[in-house]
Amino acid sequence: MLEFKNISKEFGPVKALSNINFRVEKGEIVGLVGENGAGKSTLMKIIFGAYKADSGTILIDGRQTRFASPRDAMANGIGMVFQEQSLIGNLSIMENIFLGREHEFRKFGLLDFQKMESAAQHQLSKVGLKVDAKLQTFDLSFAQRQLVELAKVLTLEERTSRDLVILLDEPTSVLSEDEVALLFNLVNSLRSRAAFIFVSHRLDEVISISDRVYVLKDGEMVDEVSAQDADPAKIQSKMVGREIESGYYKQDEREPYNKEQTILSLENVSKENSFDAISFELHKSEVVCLVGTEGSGREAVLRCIFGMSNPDQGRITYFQNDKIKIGSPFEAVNNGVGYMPRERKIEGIFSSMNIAENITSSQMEKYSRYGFLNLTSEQDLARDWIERLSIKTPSISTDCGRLSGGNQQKVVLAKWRSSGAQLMMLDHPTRGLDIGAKQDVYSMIREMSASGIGLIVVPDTFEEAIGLAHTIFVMKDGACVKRFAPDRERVTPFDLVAAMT
Amino acid sequence: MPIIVLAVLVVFFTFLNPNFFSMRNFARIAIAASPFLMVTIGVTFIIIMGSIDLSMEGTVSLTAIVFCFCFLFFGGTLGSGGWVAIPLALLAGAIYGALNGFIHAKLLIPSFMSSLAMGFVGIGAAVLLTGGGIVRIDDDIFRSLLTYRIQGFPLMVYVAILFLIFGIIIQKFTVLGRNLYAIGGAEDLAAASGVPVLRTRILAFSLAGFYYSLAGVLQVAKLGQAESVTGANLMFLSITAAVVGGVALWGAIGGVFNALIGVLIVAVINNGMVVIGLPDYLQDGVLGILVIVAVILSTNRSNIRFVK
Amino acid sequence: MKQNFQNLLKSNFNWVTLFALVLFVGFVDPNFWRPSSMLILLGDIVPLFIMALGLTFAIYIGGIDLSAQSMANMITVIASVYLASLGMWIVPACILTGAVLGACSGIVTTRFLVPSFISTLAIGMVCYSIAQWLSGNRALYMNAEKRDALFGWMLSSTGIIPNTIFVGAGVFIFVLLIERKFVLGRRLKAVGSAELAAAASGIKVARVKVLAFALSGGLAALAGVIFSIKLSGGAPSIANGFLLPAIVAVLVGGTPLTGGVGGVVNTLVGTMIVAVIRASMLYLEVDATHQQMVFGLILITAIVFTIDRSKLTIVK
Amino acid sequence: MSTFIKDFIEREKLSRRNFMFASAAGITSAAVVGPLGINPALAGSHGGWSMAWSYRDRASAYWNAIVSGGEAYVESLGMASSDMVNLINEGSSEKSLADIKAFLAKNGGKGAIACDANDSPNARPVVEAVREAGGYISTIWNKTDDLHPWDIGDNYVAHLSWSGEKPSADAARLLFDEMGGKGGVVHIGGIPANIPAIERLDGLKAALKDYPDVELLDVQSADWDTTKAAEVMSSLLTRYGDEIKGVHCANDNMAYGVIEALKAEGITDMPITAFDGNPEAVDLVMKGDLLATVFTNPHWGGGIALALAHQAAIGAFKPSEESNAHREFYGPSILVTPKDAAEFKATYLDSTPKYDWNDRWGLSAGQIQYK
Repeated sequence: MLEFKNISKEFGPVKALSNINFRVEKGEIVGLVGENGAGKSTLMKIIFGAYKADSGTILIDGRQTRFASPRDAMANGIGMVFQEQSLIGNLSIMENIFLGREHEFRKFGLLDFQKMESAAQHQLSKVGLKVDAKLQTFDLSFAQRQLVELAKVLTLEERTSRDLVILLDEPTSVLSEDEVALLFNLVNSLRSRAAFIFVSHRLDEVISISDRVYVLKDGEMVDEVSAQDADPAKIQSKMVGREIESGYYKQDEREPYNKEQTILSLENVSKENSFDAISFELHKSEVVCLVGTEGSGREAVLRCIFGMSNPDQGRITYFQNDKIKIGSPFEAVNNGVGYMPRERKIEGIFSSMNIAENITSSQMEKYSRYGFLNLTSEQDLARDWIERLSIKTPSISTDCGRLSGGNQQKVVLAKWRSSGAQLMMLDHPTRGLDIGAKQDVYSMIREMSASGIGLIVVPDTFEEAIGLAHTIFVMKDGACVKRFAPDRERVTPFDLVAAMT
Repeated sequence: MPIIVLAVLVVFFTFLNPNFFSMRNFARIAIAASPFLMVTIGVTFIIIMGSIDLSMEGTVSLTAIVFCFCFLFFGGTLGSGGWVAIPLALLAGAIYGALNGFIHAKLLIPSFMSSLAMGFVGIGAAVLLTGGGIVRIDDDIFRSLLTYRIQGFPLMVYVAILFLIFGIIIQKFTVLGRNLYAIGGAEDLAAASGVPVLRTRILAFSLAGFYYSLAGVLQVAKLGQAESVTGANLMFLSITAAVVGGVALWGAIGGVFNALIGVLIVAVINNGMVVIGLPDYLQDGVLGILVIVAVILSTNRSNIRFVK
Repeated sequence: MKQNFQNLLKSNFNWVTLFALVLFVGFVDPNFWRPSSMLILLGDIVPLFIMALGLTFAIYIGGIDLSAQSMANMITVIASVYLASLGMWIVPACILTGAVLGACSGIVTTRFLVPSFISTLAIGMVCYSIAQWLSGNRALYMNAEKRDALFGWMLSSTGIIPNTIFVGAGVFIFVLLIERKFVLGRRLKAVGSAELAAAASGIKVARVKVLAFALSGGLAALAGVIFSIKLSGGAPSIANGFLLPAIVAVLVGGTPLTGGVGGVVNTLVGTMIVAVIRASMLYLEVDATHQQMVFGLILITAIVFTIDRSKLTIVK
Repeated sequence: MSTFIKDFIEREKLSRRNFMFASAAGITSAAVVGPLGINPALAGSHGGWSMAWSYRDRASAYWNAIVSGGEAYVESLGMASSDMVNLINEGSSEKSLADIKAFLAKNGGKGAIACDANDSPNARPVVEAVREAGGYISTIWNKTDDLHPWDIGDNYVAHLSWSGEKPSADAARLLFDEMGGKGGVVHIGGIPANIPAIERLDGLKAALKDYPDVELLDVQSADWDTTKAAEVMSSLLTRYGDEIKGVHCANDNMAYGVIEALKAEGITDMPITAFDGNPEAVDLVMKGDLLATVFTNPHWGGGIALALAHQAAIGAFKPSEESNAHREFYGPSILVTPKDAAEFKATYLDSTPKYDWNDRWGLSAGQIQYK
């Protein structure tokens, strides 16, 4: 019913898409996979009418059409569920659901809120979400927001006679395993109402839910397979263009950690309404993963350790030294504690600064004398790390805003490693990275642990946790409910989910 | 919270000079506040959207003069068709605002700069029209806006209240108002949800221009004259008032009602300082300090991570 | 090649605009091209330039400093009053005063989360009051001998070059060093481009911001001192008309209000653009009643050409 | 009691005589003009000197009148009024100085300039700049007391000012008499640091000495601004209520605001005096809304200031040979009261008198006195 023929799109010299053929049948769920920069987002933007294709045709039920704007695409039954918090926090659920279409609730030019509310409730019922439509959206959990997103898109049913096609862009990236399961059931149950285009990095998920999978690489459609005879390994190699070696998480490089030297110990650390009585120890070269649902308090713990917020009770001891007291990031950094925040774009990277400037941002004292920067040594440092982590950048003076997510992440890691942090905290380090970049991150984690650094990781997936960690702590409602030791026992995602729920 | 600040101020001034707490004085404050309120409401819409508008001084002067000229052209009295001048002036304001918004949104110039420049243009046009002279309006019927009182308050105050309510309605119950908050909250998402950002922005600036022209007309009603400096000193004062009232400069927080409170706070301070006999060389400083205090007290800083 | 050239052009649009203006004005009246008139133009713009440099730092970290003008006003008064007693020390004294008051706005902004738009405006009002009080609301004039003895050199010129230009150049080089070579400059950039990231890298954001406003205040004060020396006097309102041109200079130069981009070099260009536009009124013989309007229109055009909008995703 | 009435009458005479004096000065000069309106020697020639007027802005009738004078002079030379360059400083001393320098640079120093330096300290650098460039300048209103044309040399031709004090005192007396010699009065002042603002307040204070029963309740500055004046006035009403029996304003624009503020309270009989003698103000005087305003003949001032600079430039006279009384002098000021408003309007506003710009000091009201 919706078909794209020979779609091409160029940005200046860059060929983003060339001769893409793509089709979706009624009630079908189509997967779209590909590394970052493969052209997924460009293709989606074209489907959704945010971009116009340079060449090629769009057919709906065989008739040729063109989308001038997202509005236009919506009118043709195409909706999109955006990745992460794409709801406006300070607006209520119903306002978000009907954003841009309030005029449908005009009575004598004024808005009829009762009408809007009931309509919103109706939409929410479609996705089985039982919340008050008047709630502000930042009071919702990530999973709930996702559902509101979906409900919002489903309003298209009432708006257009056309059959719906719904794009799901990385819908699971902010969801924990169990929430993902719920979402998938929902999507399946909605087949009758709409066809779905499911875009994700998580191959396993894509395969498990889709009927067909399109594989995109460097702007070209390199493969199209039906889900039943889809082989993850093959698809991955197609995506990456090379064979993915076994030991994806570099388990084989996991070395035993040093049980004698603790570099961090928490004793009954609590913080009002985010977590309480957390106690654990982190040893030299140990990798500790904190797993749990959103809001289970993992980020809060990291921020406390890093001094961004101060615990109400309990004590944190750094490097077995009672003298070290950390009440601010400044002190943390000076004592060799590093932190890689989740929101890379706003908390991790300085987009308008180049690589060298980013790397030295946490250690300027080292690269300056009497307040004067030593620019040459800074440059050398940058070159060194660009080489060591094979950071892909046009030039050394390129603003990091122009780098790909993976390379940005590498820059942040370079910052902490070069500053000689002995305790590293990584919050979703592989969030939104493609397979290649993920592997690089994993190997960097290995190297760090090998070099004696202790790491606390909040992983993206259970597999990641199991593959990376020496020790896993499962957190639930702000409490540490269970401890696993994947380096000694066999742990499955199921065990973790069981512990969480 | 801002309301408490206002209350405290009133009590404070009354304590120092009981005359302050009198119907007549409130009427005086109201008169001073009426045009000022219109401007502040106008700019509030823009601030909600996360932008800023610095064109008010030019727009007010220009529209005030346009109003006077039209008024005189159509006979110089309300009776003899001078009333036509009112819609004309308001229209002029709306158009000028739209132009301002167009330059900002269409040419992609940050509103701070575009509106600043448009302010210069407005004042310039005002000078051009008047040649620097003063245009007086002596029509008693029109001036009754100032001279005729109901319940101790002149008509113009009620006009201001009327358009205050109008503003609240726009903010709360119209698509435009809704979209302002959406854009202020997260413009890219609003756009992705099919909010016509460009149109909304231009509309918002046009609305602001409309309110500025109202201020222009009220200024004439208040002073019986218009000149190229009729709008002077309104720029920083109105934005300050909005923030004091609890409108956040980073957008999407606060609204028309906050503008009202802010305007009252500033107007009360200005009036009060004279009423309690503060030497005039101290007045600016005191105003400054009170503004800081008021803002500190009236902004809810619980969910602000940083402020610029 | 072509690509590179376009990029080059894009990143230097402010220069292009400047030269276009200069060429145009000079084309209408060749007198404008005379080195002497150019230099005079530059010499006169120095106080404004220095104030703009200060503002650059405030804007660079994503804030704004509206107190600069009142600051300069107050300083002209202080300088006139205390020149006799303090002599040469008046300069550091004034700069210090400015820096301290600037820091105050910074503290109000960072500690109490009052937007700098408001905090600086308010501090400015305070400065104005101090000026009025200190001057007894009179226009003051300096002790002439002292002024000529200490600062006479500044008013004369070497060859055809007004000495104020050297002063301006000196200050410019100094702030350029701060921006490019000092740790502080780097921290300012970090805070300007991503405040939270800066915090996460252990930068004391609050302190950096306070310093930025202190710098802004100090330079505004310096501008005030130079101005009052030039006028050999001071008054609580004498520096009026500095603020908006200064802000315009920074913005037209290409330092966006979003912070983190641009810098003092842009401000140099921006100030010259403003100077040229202002002078053009005279050289193009714009009718008196048209001048302000024309100024606004030229300004809009200049902005359209100057600012590099390729980087801006959302324009607020 | 009787004594009071006696010296009341005395003063009445006095002030009237003063008034006749002043106006006489003005009118005679107007009469003088006739044939020698234009000096044939100068006709059509500006002697290679460009002329400019540097002033605050076009936003007030006062400055327009000043400019009209300057243009009248330029026309008297057989040139187009547009040949006079307008240097508008928008209240920025910095711009005023920059513009003047640019103007001189443009004309290679051959510039004759009349200028209000906008803020008195600004006068020195301005005249110094002019001297350096070899141009000629005469200033009005704002200059510091330590700066004198004769110290600078021929290039600083003259400084023209209007004794704010005496006329303002006359106005005040008129006001107090209207108030019946007793009760409270408030003063609405201009930008406090401006010389005129200071002098006009001093005038009021001087007059107060003769009126023991009149009390100066309050002095508030309204920065020459109509709107602010209205707000200040209404606030003062709250503070003093009926105690206020009269208002003394430092200029017309603020008086407009005061009148409106009072009108809003239904007060229409409050005696108010103002300064500048703008057309609107004179109309108000005729209507009785305004008790009096002081006319400083800006048209003549604007013309003569430029004339002096230009004539010195072309060598029509040598400043250094003139007495100090000719280098620093007061312009005429006429108290406009309801009695003579109509006559005044006819002479000065409806038809601008033609002045003989070669009669350089014809309307001078004497050398400037410093305290």
